[in-house]
Amino acid sequence: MSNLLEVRHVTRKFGGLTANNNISFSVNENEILSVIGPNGAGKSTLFKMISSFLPTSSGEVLYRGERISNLKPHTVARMGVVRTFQETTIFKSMTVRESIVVAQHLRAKASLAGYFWGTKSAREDVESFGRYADDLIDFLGISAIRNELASNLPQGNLRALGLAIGLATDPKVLLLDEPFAGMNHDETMRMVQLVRKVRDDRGVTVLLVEHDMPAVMSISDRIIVLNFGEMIAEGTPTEIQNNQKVIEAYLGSADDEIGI
Amino acid sequence: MKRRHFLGASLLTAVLATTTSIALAENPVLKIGFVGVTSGPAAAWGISNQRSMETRAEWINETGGYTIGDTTYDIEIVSFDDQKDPKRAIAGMEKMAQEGIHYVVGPNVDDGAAAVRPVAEAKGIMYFPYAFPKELYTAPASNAVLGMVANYQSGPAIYKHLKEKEGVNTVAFIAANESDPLSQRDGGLAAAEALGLEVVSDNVTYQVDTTDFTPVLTPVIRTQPDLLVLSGVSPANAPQLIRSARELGFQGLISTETAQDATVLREGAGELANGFISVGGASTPEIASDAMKEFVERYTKMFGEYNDESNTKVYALEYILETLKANPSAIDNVKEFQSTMDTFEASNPYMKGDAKLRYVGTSSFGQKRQVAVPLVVNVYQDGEFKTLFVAEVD
Amino acid sequence: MPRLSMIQWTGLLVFLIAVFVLVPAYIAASGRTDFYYTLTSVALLSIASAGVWLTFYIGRINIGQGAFALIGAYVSAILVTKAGISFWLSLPLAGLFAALVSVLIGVPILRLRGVYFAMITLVLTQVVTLTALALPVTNGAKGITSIPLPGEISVFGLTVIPDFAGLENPRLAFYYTSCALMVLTFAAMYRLVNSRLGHLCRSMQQNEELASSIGVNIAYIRVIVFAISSFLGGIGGAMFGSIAQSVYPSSFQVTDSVNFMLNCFLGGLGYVFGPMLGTLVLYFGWDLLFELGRYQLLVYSGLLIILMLFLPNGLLSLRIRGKGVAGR
Amino acid sequence: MEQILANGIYLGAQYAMIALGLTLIFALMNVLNFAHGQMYVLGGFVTYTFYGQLGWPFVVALLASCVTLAVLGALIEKFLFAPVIRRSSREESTMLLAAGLAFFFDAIILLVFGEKQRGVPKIVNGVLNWDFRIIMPYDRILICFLAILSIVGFIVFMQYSKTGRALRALAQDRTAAQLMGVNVERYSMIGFAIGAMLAGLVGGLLVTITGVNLGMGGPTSIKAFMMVMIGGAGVISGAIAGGIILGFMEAIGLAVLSQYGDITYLLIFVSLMIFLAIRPQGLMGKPWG
Repeated sequence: MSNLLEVRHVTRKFGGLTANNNISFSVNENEILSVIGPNGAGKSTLFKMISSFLPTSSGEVLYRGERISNLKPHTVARMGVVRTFQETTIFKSMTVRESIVVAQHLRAKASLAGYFWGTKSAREDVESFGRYADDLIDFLGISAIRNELASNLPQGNLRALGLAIGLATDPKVLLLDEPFAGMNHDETMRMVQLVRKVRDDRGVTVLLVEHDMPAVMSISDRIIVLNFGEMIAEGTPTEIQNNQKVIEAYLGSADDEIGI
Repeated sequence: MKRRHFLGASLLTAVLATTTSIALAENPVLKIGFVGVTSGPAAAWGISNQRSMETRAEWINETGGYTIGDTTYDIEIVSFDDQKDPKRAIAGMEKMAQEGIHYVVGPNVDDGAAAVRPVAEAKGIMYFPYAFPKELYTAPASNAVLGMVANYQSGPAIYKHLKEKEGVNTVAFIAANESDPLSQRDGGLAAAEALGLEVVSDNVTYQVDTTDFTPVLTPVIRTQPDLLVLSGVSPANAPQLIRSARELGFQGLISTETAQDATVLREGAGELANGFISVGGASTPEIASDAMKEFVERYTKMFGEYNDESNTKVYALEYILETLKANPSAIDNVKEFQSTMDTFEASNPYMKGDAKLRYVGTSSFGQKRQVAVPLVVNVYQDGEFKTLFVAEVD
Repeated sequence: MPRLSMIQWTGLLVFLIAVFVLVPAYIAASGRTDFYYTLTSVALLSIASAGVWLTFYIGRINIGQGAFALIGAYVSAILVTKAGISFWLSLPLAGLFAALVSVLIGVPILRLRGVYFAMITLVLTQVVTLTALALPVTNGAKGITSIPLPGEISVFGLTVIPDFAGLENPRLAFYYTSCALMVLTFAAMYRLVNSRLGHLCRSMQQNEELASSIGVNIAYIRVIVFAISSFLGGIGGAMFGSIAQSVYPSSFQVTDSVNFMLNCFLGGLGYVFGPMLGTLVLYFGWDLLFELGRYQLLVYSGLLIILMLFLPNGLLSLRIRGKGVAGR
Repeated sequence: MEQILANGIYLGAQYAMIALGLTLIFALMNVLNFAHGQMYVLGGFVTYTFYGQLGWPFVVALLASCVTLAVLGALIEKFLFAPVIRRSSREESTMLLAAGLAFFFDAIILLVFGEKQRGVPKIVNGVLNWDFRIIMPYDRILICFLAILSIVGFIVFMQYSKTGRALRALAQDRTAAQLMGVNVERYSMIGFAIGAMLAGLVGGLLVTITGVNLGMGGPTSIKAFMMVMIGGAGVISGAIAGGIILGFMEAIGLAVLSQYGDITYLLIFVSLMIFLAIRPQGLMGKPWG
C-alpha cells in the first residue's frame, strides 16, 4: 500500500469565504476513501480542486508525487485521475454506447487528422473503442440500455452511465460525486457492489463524496470528515462512527443529514 | 397545416406578381433597369431614384409611349433591391442582363458600383451609378456614366462662390465613417486646399448609426470654421447635424454636396436649417420648367409625397431615352450608345431657358462619362430650397 | 467510421450530376444565365456558413464570420494586386490568414459561451470593418478595385485551369470553381463530423465539463474548430472579392455575419448539409421574390417567420428522425 | 469637462432605457431580441404620427406608442416566440425568428411610414448655455429627465409590484418560479409586452430629438446588445450600468480622440472585446448567463 494521491495543505477561498482550510490527507492505492460532511462543508470544492476543475488558493495535490492541482482538467484526466458528475452532467443526445465510445478519448492512438483521413491506426482505434464499450457495458450490467438516448434514461441508470463514462477513460483514480444520492436502498446496494467491483476487478482507486451514511459506512475503507471547510476527522468507518467531533458536527446540522 | 400556409403564401405571391406587372398597352415594351438600395438604412437614396423613374415611365406611357426610331415603346422600369450589399448588386446586374436590359440606373454607392462593373462590361450594359470613384469612369472602364455631379466637381464651385461672396476663409469637414462619405471628404478637402481655404478640422468622423451628434460636433465647432461641410451626408443625418451644430452655437455656414429633401430638413431641424446649402436638380421655382412641375405633381400623386432628392435623379432615365432617340440602333448595342455620347445634345425639359442635355466629364475622366446635370446650388429657407447659383460641369 | 450506404452513394452521385451537369444544362437550355451568379453566391456563402455551422457544433453562436470573410477578401486582393501572386495561391493563403487571426482572437474569447460569445463575435465584425477603413494597406475607404481575374494554372505546359480573363464566360468558370469548393468543403465537413473530432465536438456541445473530465483538451479543440471555421470564411470571402473584382470595407458587414448564422438555423443545426440548404433557400428565395417589387421584403420575412414557426429545428428536420445526416 | 459629463448622462440615460427592455426579454425567455431596435423605431413612428402629423398632445402620443408596442409585444410572444421555444430543440433557434421579425418590421415600416427621415416639432425651445461650459438644449434636458424618471419607475415597479416580483422570480429561475405558483406563460407574455413597451417608450421620447427613420432599427439593436453585455446579460442593474458606461465612453472617446476621428469607435469596440474576454459575465451578470 503506497501513497497514490496526496492532498497537502489545500486551502480555497471565495472572496472572504474560506471553503476549504488547510486540508491534508492521502489516498492509498486500491483503496475506497469517502469524503463526508454536512451541507456546505466544502466537499465539492475539494473534489473540484483534486480534479483541477478549480484552482487552489494555496496548497497542492500530488498524484504519484506529481502535482495535479492548478492544471487543466483534461491534463489530470490524462494522468489517470478522473472525476464523475452528478446525474445532470451527461451527453444528453448521445446513446449510452456512443457516450462510452466518445469517452475513450484517452485510449486513442491515432491523431485527430488520422481519424479524418481514416488511417489504419484510426480504424483500429474505432474498432477497439467499440469492443471496449461493449465489454464495459457487460461489465456494468447495463446492456439493456445500450442504445437508449442519455436524456431518456431514469435516474438510477444515469449514475451507471456516469460511472461508465468515467471508467471508459481507463482511470487509476476515480472521483465519484455523490454516486448514491437519491437512490432507494436496493439501488444503493447494487451501486455499492458495482463500485467495489470496479475497485476489485479493475484496480481503480476510488475517492467518493457522499451523503448517504449507511452506504458510505459499508463501502469505505477509510473516511475523511469535513465541517465548515475544516477536516475534523479521519479514520475507518468504525472510528468515525464513534468520533465525538463528528457526531457533534452532524447533530448541529439539519435532521436529514443525520444518517449514523 | 404547413402545406396550407405555403399554399397561401404562394397564392399571395402569384396575386402580387400579376398586379405589379399589369399588362401595358399594345406598344412594345422597353425595359430600363434600376439596381440600388430600396430597403434598410439607406433606402431613401434608392427609393427616390426608383420612384422618379417609375413616375416618369408612367407619365410617358400615359401619353402614348416613347418613340425611338420608328417604334413607339412603353417604358417599363425593372427594379432590383441590392440592400446596399455589393454581392447583391452583382446579382441585380445579372438579373438585368437576363431581362435583356442594356440600360440600368444605379447602384447608389461606391462599393456596389465597383462590384457590378465586370458584369456590366461583360454583358453590354450601360449603367448610371451615383458613386464618385474616378476609376469607374476613366478608361479602360467604359460602361459607367456618372448620374450626377460629383462632389469634387461641385465642391470647388460651392467653395469658390462662398469664398468670393460670403468671405469664407476657414472650412471644417465632417463625414460618416463609411466609404462614400470618407472619399467625398477627401475630395472636398483637396478642392478646398486648392482654392487656398484654410482647413481647420478634417478628421472628425461619426458612425452611420449615430443619433446624438453633440459630442461628435463639439470639437469641430470649437475650431470656429466659417464653413462646415457635411461630406456625403445622408438625408437622415443632415438635419440632426445641422441642429446639433446650431445648438452648440455655431454661427457660420453649413453646406453639403449631396442632394437633400426640404421636408426632412424642416421636420428635423426646423428654422435652424435656414441657410443650409446643398446641391439639387432643378425644382427651385426660379429655374424649374413646367415639365419639372408636372413631374413633381405626378410623383406626389403616385407616392403621396415628393422627395427633393429626385430632382437630380430624374435625369438618368431622361438621358438614356433621349440618347436612344438620337441613335435608335443603340437600343440593344451599347457600343452605338457610347459613340453617340460624344456628340449627343438635346434640350433639357426640366429647366427653364435653353439648358442642354449632353454628356460631359472630359476634364475629370478623360472621356465623356457623366450626365450634364445642371449644378444647382440651393439654399434652404423656411421649408423650401431657393437657388443660390447654377453652374455647369465640363 | 461510417461507410457510405448505397442510398448515400446514390444521393451523392445525383447531387454531383445535378450541380455540375444538370444545372448548367438547364441554364443553357432556358437561357437563365443570371442563375450562374446567384448559384455561385449560394455556393460561396454556404462555404462560409458551413464554418459557422461548425462553431455551432461546439456550442458557440458565431456572428463573426463576416469579419473573416472580409479578412480573406482583403488578403487575396492585396496579394494579387500588390504582390502580384496568382489568385489560386492567394486563395488558400487568404483562408490560412483568416485562420491565423481566428486563433489569436479565439484563444481569449472561446472561453465565452452562449450570448456572450455571440456578442463578442458580433462586435468583431465591426472591428474588422473599421480596421479596414483605417488601415493604409487596405486602401481605406476607397477599397481595392480593378482586381484582375484569376489567371491560368498549368502543369508541365498543360493548362489545368484556364485564364479566366480569356474565357468567353467567366461566370461559368466561377460557378464550377465555387461548386467544386463547396463540394470539397461539405465532403470534408461530413467526414469531420463523422470522425473522432466531430464526436468530440458533439460531446463538447452537450457538456464541456464532462468532455474535459474524460481528457478532452477542450480549449485546443475549440481553437482548432474556430480556425477551420474561419478558414472557410476566408475562402468564401476571397472568392467573392475575385468575382466582384473589388473589395471594400463594406463588402462583408454585420448583416452578412447575421445572415451566415441564419443560414445555419434555417437549414438545421443538427445536419451537416443544413447550411447549404439554408443558404440556398435564404439567398435564392430573395432573388426569386424579386418580382414582388416593394413587397419583396415583406413576403420574404413573412415566409421566414412562418418557416420558423413550423420548422423551428430547421428545414432538414422534415427528414425522418434518426436518419439525420449528422447522425443525431 | 462638464460638457462631457452632461453628454454622458444624456446619452447614458437614453441608452439605458433601450437596454432595459432588451435585457428584460432576455432574462425572462433567453431570447436575444434582434427586433428590439425595430420596435424602438416603430414606437418613434407612432409618436410621430400622433404628435407630429395629427397634432395630439405629446404625452398622449407617447402613451399611444407604449400601448401599441405593449400589445404588439404580447401578441408576438404568445403566437410566435412561445410556440417556437416549445417546439425547438435548441433555444438559439429563436434568433432566426427574431431576425425574421426584424426584417418583417423593417418591411412594414417602409411600406407604412416611408423611407424618409421624420421629425416632430420640438417640445421645448431654447438652449441652456452655462457659460459655454455646458451647452444643452432644454428639450434634451427634459427628455433626459423623463428617461431617468422612467428608469426609476421601472425599477420601482420591478421591486414592489406583484407583477414585478413575479417577473423577477421568473427571470431568476423559471422552474422554481413555476413551483412557487407563478403562471409562467402569462408572465412571460407580460414581460415581453413590458420589454416591447419600453422600446416604444424610448422611441417615442427620442423622436422629439433625433427624429426617426427606418434604418435606425438594426444599429440600435446592436448598440443595445453591447450595453447589455457590458452590464451582464439579463441583469436589470447591469443594463442600466451598461447604458451609462457606453454613453460615457462615447462622450469621452469622441471628446478626447476627436483628432483621430476614424478610430474612436474602433477603440471602443476593441476595448469592449477585451473587457468581455476578461470578464465574460459583464459587470454584474451571472457567469455563463
